[in-house]
Amino acid sequence: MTVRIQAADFDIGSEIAALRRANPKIGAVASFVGVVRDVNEGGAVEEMALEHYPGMTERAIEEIISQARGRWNIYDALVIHRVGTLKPLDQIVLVVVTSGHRGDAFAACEFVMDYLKTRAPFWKKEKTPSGARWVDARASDDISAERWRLKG
Amino acid sequence: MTVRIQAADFDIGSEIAALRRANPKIGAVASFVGVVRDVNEGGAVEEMALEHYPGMTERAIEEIISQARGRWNIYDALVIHRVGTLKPLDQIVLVVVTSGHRGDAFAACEFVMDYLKTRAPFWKKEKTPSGARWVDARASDDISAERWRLKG
Amino acid sequence: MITVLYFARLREALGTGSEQIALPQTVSDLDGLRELLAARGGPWSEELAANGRIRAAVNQSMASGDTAIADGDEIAFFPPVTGG
Amino acid sequence: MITVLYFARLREALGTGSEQIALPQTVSDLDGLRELLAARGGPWSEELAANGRIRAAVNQSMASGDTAIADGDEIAFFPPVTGG
Repeated sequence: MTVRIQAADFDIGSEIAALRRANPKIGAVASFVGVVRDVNEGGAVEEMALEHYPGMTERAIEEIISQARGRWNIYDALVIHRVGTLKPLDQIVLVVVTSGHRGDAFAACEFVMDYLKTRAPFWKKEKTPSGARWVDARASDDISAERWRLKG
Repeated sequence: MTVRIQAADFDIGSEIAALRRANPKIGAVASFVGVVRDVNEGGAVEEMALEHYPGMTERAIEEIISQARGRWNIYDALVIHRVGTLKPLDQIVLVVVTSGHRGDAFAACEFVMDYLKTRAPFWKKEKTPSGARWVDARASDDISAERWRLKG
Repeated sequence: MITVLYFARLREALGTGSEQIALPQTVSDLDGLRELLAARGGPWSEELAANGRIRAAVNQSMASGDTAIADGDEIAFFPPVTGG
Repeated sequence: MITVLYFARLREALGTGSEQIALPQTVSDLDGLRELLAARGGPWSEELAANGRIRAAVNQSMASGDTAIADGDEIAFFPPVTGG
């Protein structure tokens, strides 16, 4: 597995190619990109700053991927999460999962995203026309992560 | 929406960029790539030929995307499916869905793939060491498509 | 005249990918056409048997045995799909 | 000595990102440390109140109030996470 926390942008195509690493057993590649929107909770967003907890953040994501490996048949997984200042349209996060079959790839990819949103130490501060504000955690994200306890 | 049936390969990164088209309302991009494996049902696969029904195939996929639009809040969707001769490691199909939020993007992307596998007229013929064989439809694919009747 | 198309394994088994047929007045739905074709014998009767797994489309929409067909239609017979 | 880290909104409210503290013998778990810090008053008491939403980690693993802490540990306090 690969986990990278970085300020730099990433290229989806080359990241997927690197993760596939010419493994001819892979039949399915599910991926997700999170993007900065120009609105959040009704207000305009000019830019945002992403803070993390160096060391713990990487460990938390590695743990999330390990849990996904235990639940689904996957070959490999990649998470890249950006930190620092980002603007609307910028990519924030990339999750890629490779598997023999699409059901495992989709489930593991969504699981990793849902857990990353609630378990990995990142904090967003948005700059809006009326000043800067720290983004509050969303109850809907807890619900998204929680539902994996019930499913298989 | 965009539906393309083509012999040529595709570049995931540039396809996603084109689909996002600088829309700052998009917060989530879910995508899936299907890849030719070197084994299927226990036998080695040297190459495969993909046949389709020109006209109907495009219409069937457009209909699948329309159904996804009716069920989830998505901005846009792209399906590229290759035809002709493909070898292990070649990309077969790309599905990309953009949305404001990740739950809608993931669900619509998986729905489109599951329905594409059972509703869109494509047929695979595999070349193996013991000769060519048409791939049989899988009961598991019917089950994958069927479960969307119950959810959502 | 109607156009009849055959795809994939079916195309190979029948040895043809398409043909034009003058629709007899007695044939008004897909099942009727299938029986007409199966009556040719050999691979036609084997592949287009009533209990077979062959699927069909009328004018590029998936169809069932009782789907009506008429002059000018494009009919397609094919095995269950296996794309993606 | 233990290292205590503060992140995001909490770091700004407290005006510090990290400090070294000599752990008193009376403090053996996370709740004890939180109460020690809250007793500083002002933003410390507001932000680290027992009924607040502040989360904590001990040696980079999520922890709860009864998680034991000892000399040499790295403790972190932070708001609920909002990444991704």
